[in-house]
This record gives sequence, structure tokens and C-alpha cells, in this order.
Amino acid sequence: MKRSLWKYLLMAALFAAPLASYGQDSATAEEEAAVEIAEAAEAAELGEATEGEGGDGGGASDINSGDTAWMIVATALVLFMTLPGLALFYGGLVRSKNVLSVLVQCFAICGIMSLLWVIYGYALAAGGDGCNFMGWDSSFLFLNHLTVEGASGTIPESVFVTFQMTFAIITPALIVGAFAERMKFKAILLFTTIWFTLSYCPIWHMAWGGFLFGDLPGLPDVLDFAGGTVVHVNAGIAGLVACIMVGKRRGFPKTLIMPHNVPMVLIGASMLWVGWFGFNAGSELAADGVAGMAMLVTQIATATAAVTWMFVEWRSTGTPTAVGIATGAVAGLVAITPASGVAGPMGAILIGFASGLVCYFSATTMKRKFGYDDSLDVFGVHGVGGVVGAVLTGVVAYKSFGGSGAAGLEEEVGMISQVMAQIASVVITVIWSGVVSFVSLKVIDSVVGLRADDQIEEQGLDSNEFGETAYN
Amino acid sequence: MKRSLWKYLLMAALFAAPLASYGQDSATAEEEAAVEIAEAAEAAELGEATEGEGGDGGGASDINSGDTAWMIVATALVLFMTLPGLALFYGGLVRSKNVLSVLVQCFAICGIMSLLWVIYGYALAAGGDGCNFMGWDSSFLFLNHLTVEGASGTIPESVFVTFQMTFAIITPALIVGAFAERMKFKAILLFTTIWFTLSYCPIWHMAWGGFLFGDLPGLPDVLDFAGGTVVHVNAGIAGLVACIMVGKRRGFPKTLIMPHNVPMVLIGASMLWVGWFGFNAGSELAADGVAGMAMLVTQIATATAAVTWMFVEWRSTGTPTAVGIATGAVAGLVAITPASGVAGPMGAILIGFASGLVCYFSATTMKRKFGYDDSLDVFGVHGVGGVVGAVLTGVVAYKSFGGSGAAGLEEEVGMISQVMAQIASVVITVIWSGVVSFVSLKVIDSVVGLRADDQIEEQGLDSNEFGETAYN
Amino acid sequence: MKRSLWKYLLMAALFAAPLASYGQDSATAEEEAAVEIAEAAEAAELGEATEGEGGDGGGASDINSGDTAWMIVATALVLFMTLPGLALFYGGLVRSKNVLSVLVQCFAICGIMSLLWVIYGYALAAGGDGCNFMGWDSSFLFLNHLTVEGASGTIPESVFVTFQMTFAIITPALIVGAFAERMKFKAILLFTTIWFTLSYCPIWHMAWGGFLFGDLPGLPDVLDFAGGTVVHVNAGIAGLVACIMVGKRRGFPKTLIMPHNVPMVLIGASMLWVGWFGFNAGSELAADGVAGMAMLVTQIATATAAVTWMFVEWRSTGTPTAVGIATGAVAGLVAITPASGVAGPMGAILIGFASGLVCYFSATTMKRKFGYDDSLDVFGVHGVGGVVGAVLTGVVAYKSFGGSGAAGLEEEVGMISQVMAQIASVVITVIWSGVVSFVSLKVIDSVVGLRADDQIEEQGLDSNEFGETAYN
Amino acid sequence: MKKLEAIIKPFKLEEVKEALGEIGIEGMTVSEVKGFGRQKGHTEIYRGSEYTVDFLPKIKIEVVVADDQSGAAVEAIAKAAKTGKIGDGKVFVIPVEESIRIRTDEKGDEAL
Amino acid sequence: MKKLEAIIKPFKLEEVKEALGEIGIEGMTVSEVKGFGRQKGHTEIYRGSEYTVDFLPKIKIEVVVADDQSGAAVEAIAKAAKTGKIGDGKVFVIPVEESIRIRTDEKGDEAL
Amino acid sequence: MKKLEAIIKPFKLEEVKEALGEIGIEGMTVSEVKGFGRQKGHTEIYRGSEYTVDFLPKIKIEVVVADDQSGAAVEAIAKAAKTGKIGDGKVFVIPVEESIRIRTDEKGDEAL
Ligand SMILES: Nc1ncnc2c1ncn2[C@@H]1O[C@H](COP(=O)(O)OP(=O)(O)O)[C@@H](O)[C@H]1O
Ligand SMILES: Nc1ncnc2c1ncn2[C@@H]1O[C@H](COP(=O)(O)OP(=O)(O)O)[C@@H](O)[C@H]1O
Ligand SMILES: Nc1ncnc2c1ncn2[C@@H]1O[C@H](COP(=O)(O)OP(=O)(O)O)[C@@H](O)[C@H]1O
Repeated sequence: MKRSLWKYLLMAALFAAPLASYGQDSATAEEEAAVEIAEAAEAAELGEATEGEGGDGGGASDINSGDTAWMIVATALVLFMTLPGLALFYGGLVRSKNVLSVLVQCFAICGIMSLLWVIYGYALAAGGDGCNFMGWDSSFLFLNHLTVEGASGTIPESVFVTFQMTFAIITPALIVGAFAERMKFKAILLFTTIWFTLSYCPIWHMAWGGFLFGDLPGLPDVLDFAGGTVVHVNAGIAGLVACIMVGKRRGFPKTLIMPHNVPMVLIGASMLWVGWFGFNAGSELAADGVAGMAMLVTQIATATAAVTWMFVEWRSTGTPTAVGIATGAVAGLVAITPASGVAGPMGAILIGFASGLVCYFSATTMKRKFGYDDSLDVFGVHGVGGVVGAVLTGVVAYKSFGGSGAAGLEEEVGMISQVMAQIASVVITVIWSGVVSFVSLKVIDSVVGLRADDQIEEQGLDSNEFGETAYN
Repeated sequence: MKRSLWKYLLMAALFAAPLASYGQDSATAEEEAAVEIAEAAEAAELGEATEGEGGDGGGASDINSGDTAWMIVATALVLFMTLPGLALFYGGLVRSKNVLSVLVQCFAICGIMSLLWVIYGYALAAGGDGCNFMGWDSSFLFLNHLTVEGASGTIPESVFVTFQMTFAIITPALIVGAFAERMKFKAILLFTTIWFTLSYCPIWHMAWGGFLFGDLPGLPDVLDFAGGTVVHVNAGIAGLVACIMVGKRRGFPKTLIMPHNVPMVLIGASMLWVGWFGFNAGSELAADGVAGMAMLVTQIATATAAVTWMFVEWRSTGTPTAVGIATGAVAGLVAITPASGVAGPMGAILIGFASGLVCYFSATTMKRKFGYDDSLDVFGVHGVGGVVGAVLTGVVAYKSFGGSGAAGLEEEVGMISQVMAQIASVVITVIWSGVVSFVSLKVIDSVVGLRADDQIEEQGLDSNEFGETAYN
Repeated sequence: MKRSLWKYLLMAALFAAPLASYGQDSATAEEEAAVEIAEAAEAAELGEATEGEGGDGGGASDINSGDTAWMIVATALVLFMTLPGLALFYGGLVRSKNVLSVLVQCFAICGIMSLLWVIYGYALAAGGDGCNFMGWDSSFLFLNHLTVEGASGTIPESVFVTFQMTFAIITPALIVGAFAERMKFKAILLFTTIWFTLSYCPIWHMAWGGFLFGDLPGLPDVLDFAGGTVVHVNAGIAGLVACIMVGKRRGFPKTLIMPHNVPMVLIGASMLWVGWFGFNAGSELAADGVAGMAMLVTQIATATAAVTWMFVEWRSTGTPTAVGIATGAVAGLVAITPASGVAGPMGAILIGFASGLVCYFSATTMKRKFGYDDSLDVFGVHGVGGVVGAVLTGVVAYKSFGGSGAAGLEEEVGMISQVMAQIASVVITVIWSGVVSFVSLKVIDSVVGLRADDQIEEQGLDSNEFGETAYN
Repeated sequence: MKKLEAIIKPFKLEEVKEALGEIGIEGMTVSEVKGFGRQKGHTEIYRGSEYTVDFLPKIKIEVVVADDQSGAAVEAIAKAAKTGKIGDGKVFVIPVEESIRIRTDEKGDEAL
Repeated sequence: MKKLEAIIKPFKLEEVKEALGEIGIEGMTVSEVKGFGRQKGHTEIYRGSEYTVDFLPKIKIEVVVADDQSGAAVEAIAKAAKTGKIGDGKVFVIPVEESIRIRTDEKGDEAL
Repeated sequence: MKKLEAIIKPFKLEEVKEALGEIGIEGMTVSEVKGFGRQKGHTEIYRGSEYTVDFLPKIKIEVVVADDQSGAAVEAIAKAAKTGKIGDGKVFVIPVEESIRIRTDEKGDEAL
């Protein structure tokens, strides 16, 4: 009974509504041709709203081959972050009896989010017919409006859609680290589907659609170049809520739960690092000086955070560790994300140093103190690092703090207001994502249950939920 | 006796003929300068024949930096598919005693095919002086005609040559999965060398040289954007013939032969996925809207096939598996390949769904039923997926099936004829590759033997043929 | 006492001097704005000096999106070579008790060199106010001069700086292979810091700054397109000196020290191969015909060297090996590096063949004969391969040897003089790097000691110096 | 002296070690083994076929004790390792004629 | 009771298990070991030098049987594991004083 | 016959093997085990916390010898494996009732 119920829910969520509207659309496909072009243009604007460069959009003649070349590659890089980057980073951190569960979760999320983005996600996020909180555009369903010629700024809209699809993949995938080694696969698929729909798409719309975060009463536009709020704070909070609701792993924290394959963790971290160039420099949507500077500050902040974590750990425990330096690097990558389009080298050092220090504290002392089992430190690194980055973006954007000047108007806006805007965006994201996570997990728990059986957890998810063992 | 014979054969094949003509060429190097430019232009046209965009080719002034940037990266991505992508995908699927054999086979094929492509492969494939079945251009031997300025369309010809070299590497490398864990290394090198020469180059010429597949009596031009016939059907059939002729692994199918390292399989599959953007979107040879759409549909079809495989397996065996979802993704990548330049999002969903379903059936039920030991499912995924993709390309290219319109003339051609053309190209490829594989394996068997000794197979190829064990 | 001393030294080296000048700079930040633009232009010229294409540099209007797209990606590719490429290549070659030590060393070097390059490295290397041996430009400290608009040739200067940063990372990281499994982490950090400052930056300046190597009395300009002297000879000699001074691993050569994970070695080698396209073709700093040809010859030389090594090993020991073919590929990559911008396909085959052969000899017979423990063959492959490549560059640049003609003036310069210039640059690098390495290691030895305790070496560096074991 | 060989479920190792520690036994040698018995392994899926993996991962503890400790030790192990479910494992008692501590050349019960 | 320790070639495990099953023995414990003996290992190549790896991977089967089954079990193992080529391995028979089934506290032959 | 079970430090394996070879013993079976005892393991750091890993990697050598060789073999092992530092390990001597060489069906001392 329980089993069949979730199936219907899932299928309904996935297909029913959008299919309905698809039928409708195709009936009037011809008449919409003209509208589509206009909407492509609109999407282009949306995509660039936070970068402050209006494009007149639309015609194929505006497509720049250099920008397109870069953005195709940036898309590949961001996909590479999830598969295999994040999958390996997480896979190495769990015990060998659960490594496949994490890998399959990443793969399945990649597949499902890609489809959801195509079917209705792009409409919910980028559609201009919604409100300040959620977008809509029925012609975007199934990407029915896309043409080979349609442009988004200086790149084909197909590239913009795919680039953003890779963000829609990695964000839910990040969350699985929080409840690794114990949550039911079914429940994970349901949760990420609902959370994607009700938290990822709306926050995308608020931040990058140019809606709520560009329209906060009495505050300047929020700066979130590559996803501090949309991606990291959003996923980090979902992870925190989920890991508390799912509960601790058996034995945690008494039993030592060590990473089963540390080299795998470091391969994964390295791929995240390299792929993040696509994430941050790609968020410029062009191959220009801002993209170049975004790459440079990404590298600097990451290096600083990794080195900071290493020395802090060395000092406080007596040795640096491999997992530590890799986690430090990820903390730096997370924190520089919202600032990458506006910071300069000095700002990157500041953000890298702050995030290395603060995330070290949050993933060690703080987690120990509160006792939640955020297994792979989704909240400790992405949540906390995301907050550090989002807030400091309001500081390092200023030329006096080495800001690259790319933020545009910022000199007219006082730093206090800018920081207030940043904080407001964080608070909104925390509440929004927290509530969506809490409610959806409650519902899923009552329908299919959140946790794998004790016996299954003991023996490992791999051999039970996935019919395989990793190493034979 | 046997041993020395093969050496002479190999050396003759590799060096004698082309060296002879090289000597000749260099004697007249000066006079040919002018001719070379013309031929570069010709090559450019060849490269684009199936994309339907005439270029007037030639002069360095036509080189577009954006297109060049993209194509250099696309080349790197396709190389990345083989090394380490395919090597890991295959390496993880075999037993630990044979993992090095697979890795060395991939490396060696990469090295040898690169050289053969330089020495005579490009001449056989892209040369315009041959017939409808096989190309020739003696100035292309040793790439003697290449200059820094020479262009192929809007990119340097050197980039086009290297991009195509990476296809000439991965195609023979794909085949080794069919006879993994038992075939002699020598025999593999001989087989892939002969097959490259007599099957890969000719089919390339027919399909992408604009010859036979653009000249089928009474049928429209075959659509094969990125290599459904040239790469996947071609390799898949070679794999089927070879795995039957080499015979089953000892113990197959009675003994359970499990993948020794499933995470390695998933890393490899992920790299194939990411690298495939270079394969498909790169086949446009430019950074434009068609490339962007090719990337998008590649992502959609792959996601659909992976999810389809997962749910089908879940339903039929009770659990999804990691190897399953990864194989599903590869099936989707294979099937969308020929269609990637012409399909739209809906067509990609269709192709992804069909390939996930059909390849699941061919790699499980069908293989079990017929009892051949296609060890890593080269035929089951590349052969069958390639056929599914090649045929459906004739459907999804149509706007009524969501086609992007990039196929150009297709509205004038009826879908039935187009599908017939697609089927004809598949049939020709199947027969051609099948016959070449069969005859060359017969010859190699009589000269050096195809199979490793029983004792060696039992102990593992690694410690016997390669003097190493993988894990120490 | 010893312990605190090194800390002060390190801190002084890292921060004191540059911080001082930073304070100074920022005081006069405003007035320097104009100067910065000029200097960006100058840097641009420096960056291109060896490629023989003057650019008038400077204004943002010169930024080409295609070139920028390619160079951002090339930067990512070169970073990818170190993390995870080199880390895996080296990590797989050591024993399982030391794999984390190698990985952390690579990560830490990546972090620290990134910061040093930002703080003062770029000033020492690319600054125009120094002498023939060492650069200087106080406005470059902390990259204080960088702007979003500043260009270096046709790309943003930020991209040029980051691209070069990745070279400054990989070069010291290469060295760690020579003294793997026994040198103290502290000593490694100190050594690479000093060596970077006193050997890497100066040789960069001599070769690519257009100074000493463009100003050798009576000799033509040295050709070093992508770093034969700067990177490979430089690191190779440092490795040789260090491995001798640190001493052999316990048990070497009596005990068999086998690679603990050969597939990891091959993944790493594959990533080096793919990433090297960024290294070599990226060194053109543009997406054009020279970059394309550089990619092609890189692929050809690597393939040739890998195949050469395989056949030589096969012949001399009876089997090819996986580690062998991978090492052969790296030898080819190393050797083609200085020639990649000037060689043609035939030259690439020559260099690939020579390096495969010579490096096989140096990593086997020669190392055995002299008895030093160059553990992962840094000298045997990078040092020797670098010399082979640097010298042969003076040959293959000539059109009669298939040179692509990109070297420009070479027809006016006799081959003998060009080869003499190449040899001179090698000799200078060998002496310079050798002396810096020797002296700095002597100093470090007396301050913190070079070698881990016997007990620690026996149990493995991982569990002692890094508080973790790799596999749990 | 006796050597006790206990085959137990992997996650019980900690508890067994503690139980032995309580009766004063600190030295032991542990290895990973595969157990075949009444308890059946999990099902693996490969290419759509299901296979039963018939072994289960188990832990073997070897501990040599003085004759008079043997009974207590067996009991401690059995108590700590028990879950009551199939597959809990066995303890075997094997005679030992001599023990030597390599470091000191101590012999017999001294060496344990 | 006796404990039989058989060192066999890895690929013979399946057959030995079947042979024991035929005489009613289902419980056993298996581990991976390295064998040194007359049979020599393979040659490894590293950096152009050849090294002989002197151990060979072997499987150790431990099975405790009632005294009266011991002969039949030894025979079954020896027959199933035989290839006639060097390196086939050994069976050792070791006395066992007591066996306990942890789950039920059964003792002696009952516990097997 | 006796079975000697030696638990030694991993890096001593080579020396022990040589020592046994010198008194004519070539056959033996070796496995990797985890040792618990007085010697304590290293400290691992994870997320800023230190944990003591209480086991140490050890090597177990099993060698069956004729009764009259037993003394010499124990001595050879103990001498070769000794470093004098804590954790050197133990040798246990266990009676063996029968040995069979699978290849030839030889029994007793012949089979060793
Ligand atoms: N006769 C035997 N000899 C050696 N080991 C045995 C024997 N019988 C069982 N074992 C070991 O004990 C484990 C548990 O036995 P099993 O029959 O599954 O359950 P139970 O312990 O509840 O009787 C097996 O997995 C195997 O390792
Ligand atoms: N004296 C011994 N004690 C313990 N194990 C032995 C002994 N002799 C041989 N073995 C084990 O038996 C295996 C086979 O022995 P070997 O001498 O190679 O061939 P065979 O079994 O044909 O005599 C060895 O690899 C080793 O594991
Ligand atoms: N009572 C015992 N039974 C079985 N093995 C033991 C016993 N005591 C010690 N060992 C083994 O011997 C190893 C060394 O013992 P330990 O007490 O650390 O030092 P020492 O050998 O110097 O006394 C341990 O790691 C363990 O493997």
C-alpha cells in the first residue's frame, strides 16, 4: 500500500501536470513560434540580470563563438563536478559497504534532475510569468520553445539551459552527503524531487531571475554571482534539516566511522576544484575579463582555504590530514562562489582565509558540540561556507577591499546596506529551504519512511538496496 | 616461426608502404605546396559534408578563434573518453587479475591508432582520390600536407585531424570489451590494426567523406552526425564477431564473473558522459547553436536512458544497480550520437527511452539466450544502441518529432525514405565490419592464435602477459 | 628550538618582504592606475616574447573571446594535470602506506605555490624591472595591478596570470616524486618554497621573460615553447639533487618496492596526457593554427613514445607493462613540450621515438647503474626527457625536419647555432637549479632535517605525518 | 594453554574485545574471513540475473589463554557475540603446547 | 573433533565446497592466504628489472568436523582439490577439544 | 608434527623466511592479520578529533614441521623476528595429527 502510493505520487509529480500542458502547447505550436523568440530573449535577460549587462537578446546573429565555446566547456566542467567529482568525494568518505549507494544516488539525481529541468524546472525558475517567488512560462515546458538559432545574450539558449541544468543537478546531489549511509533510496529520490521543485527553482528565480533578491524593500540588489545562496546555503540547510530528521548513523559518534578510501576523496576534491572554474567563471556567461578574474579569485580563495585548514589542523591536532586539506579546498570554493564575479585577489585571500577557519570550526567543534550527524559535512562546509561567502561578498565587492569593480554600481551603495542585503538573502534562503525540507521530509516519512532498516544499515546499503558490492 | 611471421606482417603493414610513398613525397615537397592548400580546403569540405554547410575553406583568414577554442577542447574531451574514461569503465568491469590487461590494451591502441592515423589513416579516410568505398590522397601520408595556416572550415586543419584522430582511437578501443580477459595481446594489436585500416577508415569515408552514404541509389543522404554507424555499429559488430570467434571465458556463464571495482566503472562512465559532449557537440566543428543543441540533447538522452535502465532493472530484479545505471547512461550516449545534430529535446527523450529499454534487453535477456560472451557488452550497448540511434535519427530529425531543424532539407524528404537510408547505412556497416572482422580474425588465428593459454587465463593476463599485478 | 626557527624562516620568507612592499603600494594605489595599464601591456609582451608575435597589448578592446575561452580552459587543464593527474600518477606508484603523503604534498604545494605566485612570484618572474636573471615589479606584488579590463595580448591578464600560476604549481609538484616515501613534510614545504623563489621564477624570467635566453652572447634566441627548460629540466635536476641528498629509501634497491595501485598510475598518466594539451597548446596563448599544431604534435610524440617504450620493454624483458607504457607516454609529453610550437608531425615522431628510447634507458639501466633512488623517475623522465626535447627542438624547428614554420626566423639561423643555444639553455638551467637545490637542502637539513625517522618510514608516512591511513 | 578461535559477526568485534578485556585478556589476533554455513549471503544482480553470494564476511579472533582462563574466555566471547540470530558463529578450543614471546623469549603462560 | 586446514588453489574452492557438501558438511570458514612452497610465483617487471614474486595466492579452508567424519572429509577435500600439478596444497588435521555454537550455546558435535 | 603459528612484524617476513630456509624449511603459509596487544596503534585524526587505532598490522606465518624440527624452527623464527621492541609478537606450537599432500596423497612428514 505504502509502496504503491509513493509511485503514484512520484509519477503524478513528474509527468501529469507538465504533460497536460505539453499537449496544449503543441496544439498551438505554430502560433507560438514568434512568441518563443521573444521569450528566448527574455530568458537571456534573466540569465544576466545579476551580472548587470543587458543584452538585446534574440537573433542568432548575436551569438559569439568564443563565448559559446567557453560556455559549452563550462557546462561540461560543472557536470564533471557531479559526475564523477562529487560522487567520488562523497564515495570515498563513506564506508566501503555504502560506497555504491552514494554513487548511485549521484547518478540517479543527475538523471532525474536533468529531466525535471527539461520538463518543468526551467519554466519554474526562468519563466517570467510568475511572481516574485516562483517563475512560470508554459512555453518553456519540455523546452518546447527552444530553437537552434535562439540566443541568450551572446550564447545559444540551448547552452544556457544546459549550463543551468548542471547547477540543478549538483545542488540536490550535494545534499545526499548529509544523510549518507542510512537514508532509503526511494525517500531520497522523492525528497530531492520535491526539494528541487519547491526550493531550488524558487530560490533560483528569486536570485537569478532578478526577482525577490533584486527587489528587497530598502536594500540594494543582492550579489550572488555563481550561487552562494541558490546552491550552497540552499543545499546546506536542506542537509542540516534532513540529517537531523533522518537521525544519526548507528554507532555515531561512539564508533569510529572512517573514510574507506581517502585517495578517492582527494580525486573527487580535485575534480570539484577544476570543475569549479566552469561553475564560477562560467557564471559570467561569456569569455571575458570578468570570467578571467572569476577564475583567478576562485583559485586564490581555494588555495588559501586549503592552506589555512592545513595549518590550523596541523596546529590543533599535531598533523595535517589529507581529508582536511581537501575539505579546506572545498570550503574555499564554496565561499568564493557568490563573490567570484566581483572580488579581486585580496578579497579572495580574505574569503579563503575566513572560510577555511570558520568551516574548520563548524565541521569539527561545532558539529561535535551539537551532536547532529551531518555525515559528510554538507552543512558544515556548504551551508556555513555559503553563508560566509554570501555575507563577505558584500565586503569584497568594494574596491577598497580589492574588488574588481565588476559589481558595477556598488560604489554608490554603502557597504552596510550591501551586507544587509546579503544577509537578508541568506535568511530568506535558510527559512525557505528549511521549511520546504522539513515539510517534505515529514510527508515522505509518513508515506515511505526515511530510514533504511537497522539490519540493512548494518550490512550496508550496497548489498541490500543496490544488489551489488563495490569491490569483488 | 609463428612469432617472427607476425612481426614481419605487422612491420610491413605499419611502415613499408607509407614510408615508400613518403620518400616519394618529400622529393617533390616544394612543388606540392600549392596543391596542399587546395587539399586542405577539400578536406575541410569533406569534414563538413554531412553537416550540410559548405565552406569555401582554405585560407588562414577563415579561422575563427571561438570555433578553434571549442574544437581543441572537444578533441581533449574525446581523448579523455578513451584515457582514462573507457579504460576505467572496462577496467572496473573485469576481475582484478585482468584489469591491467584492459588498461594496457586501451593505452596501446591509443598510441598505435594515433600513429596509423598520421601515417595513412587520414589519407584512407579523408582523401578525395579514392572511390566510393575507400579514400586516398598520397599527400596526406604522414600528414605531409599540413601547415600551420591550413584551415578546415573555420578551424585549423591540424585541429580537425587531431579531433578525428581521437575518434580513430576510441572506436577500436571500444571493441576490446567484447573479448576482455582472454584474448592474446599480440592478436589484439594485429586485429585492431587491420580492422582500423579495412573497416574504420572505409566506413568513415563512406559516411563522413560524403561518399557512399551520400550516394545511395534512390535514397536521401544518410544522417550520421557524430558516428552512429562509423563508430558504434562498426565497433559493436566487430565486438560480436570477435567475442564469438575468440570463445567464451573459462567458466562463463556458470561461474559468477563480477566486476572487481564498481566505483571504477562509475568513474569511467562519468568520464565517458562528460567527454561525450566533445564527441557530439564537437562534431559540429564549430561553437554555434547546433553544437549547443547537440550538447543539450546528449544530456537529455543520456539522463533518460540512465533513469529508464534504473527503473526497468528495479522493477524486474527488485533493486537498481550501480553498473546498471552507468550502462544505461552509456546506452543513451551511444544512441543519441548520430542524432545529436538534428534532434530536439523531445527526440532526445524518445531516443534515450528507446535505447535504455532495448539495450537493457540486449545486454541481459538476449545475451543470456544466445549464450555468446560479449564480456563488457560492446555489442549489447554499442552495437544495438548504435542501431537504435541510427534508425531513430531518421525520425527525430523531423520537426514534427521535435527535430531542431538543423538537418536542413529534411522536410522535403519523406520520413520513410530517410529511415530507409538510415537502415541501409546500418546494413552496409554491419556487413562490412562483420566480414572484415571475420576474415582478419581467421588469418590472425592461424598466424599467432587468438586466445591466451588456459593456464594464463586462469591466473590472469596481468601477471603473465604484462608482468605486473594491479594491486600490491 | 629547531622547530621554532623554521617557522620564523618560513613566515619571513612568505610574508614579511612582500607585505612590506604591499603596504607601500597601497599607499600610492591611485597614482599607479595609469602605470598599471602600461605594465599589463608589458606583461603581455613578455608572455609572448618567445612566440615571436609582438602584440600592441593593453586595452580591453583587444580581448578576443575565442582566445580567452581557450586559455581559461587551458588553465583548468593544467591545474587538472597536478590535481588529480600528477597526484594519482605518483600516488599509485608508491606503497599504500605512503599514498596519502604524496597526495597531501601535491595538494599543499598547489595551495602554497598559488599564494606565492600571487604574492611575489609573478613579480619575480614577469616583472620587467629586474636584471637578466631575475625579474621585479613592485606593482605586481599581490597582483595589485590587475584589473578586469587589463589585457595580456588578446586575453585578459587575469587569465595569463592564472595560466602561469598552474605552471608554477606543477613544476615544484613534479619534484616530490624524486624523494617520495621518506622526506619530511616540513622539509618538503620549505624546499619547494625556496626552490620556487630562487630557481623557478628566475628560469621563467630568463626563458619566457625574454631575458637571458633571448640574450645569449653569439647565439640565437632559445626556443622553449611550453617549458622544456623552465619546467622539466629545472624540476628534473632538482629531483636528482634532492633524491641523492635525502638518501635512498630503506631497503632500496634490495627490497622490491612495487607500485601499490597500478590502475591509479594509469588514471594519473591519462590525465597528464589530456591536461598536457592545455600545457602545450595553451602556451600559444591563443586559439589559432599554432595551438592546433601544438596539440597535434603533442599527441603524436606521446603516442610514439608510449609505443616505443612498450616495444622496447617487450623486447628486453619479455612483456610490456602498464607502468611502462604510461611512463613512456609521459616521456613523450615531456620531450615535445619545448618543441610543441615549432615542430611538425615528422618532428614529433622523431622526438617521441628518441625520448621513449632514451628515457627507458635512463629510468632503468642508468638508474640501476648509478644507484640513486629517484623513486618515481623525476630525473629519469622529466630531467632526461626535458634535455632530449630541449636539444631536439633546435632540430625539428627546421622545415627540412618537418618544422611547422611557426618558429619564424629559424631559416636564417643555422641549425648548429640553434642547437648550441638550446644546449646552452639546458646547461644554465642544470647548473642554476642544481646549485639552488643543493644549497637550500643543506640549509634545510641543518635546520629541520630532511628525512623522516626510520621508524616512521618503516610504518609509513601516512599514519605518522598525516594522521590517516588511505584505505579503511 | 588453549587457543580459542572464534568466528563472529563483524560488528561484534568491539564488544567481544571489551568482554575479553574485562577478564584481563588484552592480546589477540584478528583476521577477516568468509563464512559458509546456515546463514545465507545476499543476492547480487548482474546484467539482470540474480546470483546468491553464498559466503558472509566474518571476523576470526584467535586468542591463546592459559588453561584455567579458557572457560571464562569462551564464555565471555560467546556472551558478547550473541545476537540470537542465525550466523552468530562458533568458538573452537584447540590445545597449544608452547608459546614464546619473541621479544623476551619468555615461554608458556608468561608469554601470553 | 578435528579441525581440517586445507591450503588449496583458489579456483578449486567451488569444487571442494561441493565435495564437502556431498558428505553433509556445509559449514566452513575460508580465508585468502599467500603460499610459499615448491611452486614458484610469477615474474614481475619493474623499471626493466625482473623480480620473482615468490608467493602464490592460495585459499585456506578451515572446517571443524566430528572425529568420525574426519577421514571422509580429508578424502573429499584431497580429491576435489587435486590437479596433479605442483602447488595443489595440503590438508592438516588438528585436534579440537571443544566447539561452541554462539547462538545456542550448544557444545561439541552438536555445535558444528 | 607441529604447527607453528608466528605473529610477527610485517617487515620481518623476509628475514624469517630466510632463517627458516636455512634450516631447510621452504613451505609455509602466510596471512595478513590485525594484532591487539601491549603495543598500541597510531593516532588517526578525523574532523579534528583524535582516535587511537588500537590494532596493528601483523603477519601470521603458519608452518607445519616434523616433531624433531619444531625446536629449531621456533628458535629460527624467534631470532629472525626479534627487534627487542614491544610488539615483536609470539610463536605458538600446536599439535598436528596428520598432514596430506594433495597432489600425491603422501601423508605425515612426507607431506611437508
Ligand atoms: N564446521 C565448521 N567449521 C568451521 N567453521 C564453521 C563451521 N560451521 C560454521 N562455521 C563458521 O561459523 C559461521 C556461522 O555459522 P552458521 O551455520 O551460519 O550459523 P550459526 O553460527 O548460527 O550456526 C559460518 O559462517 C562459518 O564461518
Ligand atoms: N610446511 C608447510 N606448512 C604450512 N603450509 C605449507 C607447508 N608446505 C607447503 N605449504 C602450503 O602449501 C602450498 C603448496 O605447497 P607446494 O610445496 O608449493 O606444492 P605441493 O602442495 O604440490 O607440495 C604452499 O603454497 C603453502 O601455502
Ligand atoms: N594471547 C594472545 N593470543 C593471540 N595473539 C596474541 C596474544 N597476545 C598477543 N598476541 C599477538 O601478538 C602481537 C604482539 O603482542 P604485544 O603484546 O603487542 O607485544 P609483545 O609481542 O612484545 O608481547 C599482538 O599484536 C597480537 O597479534
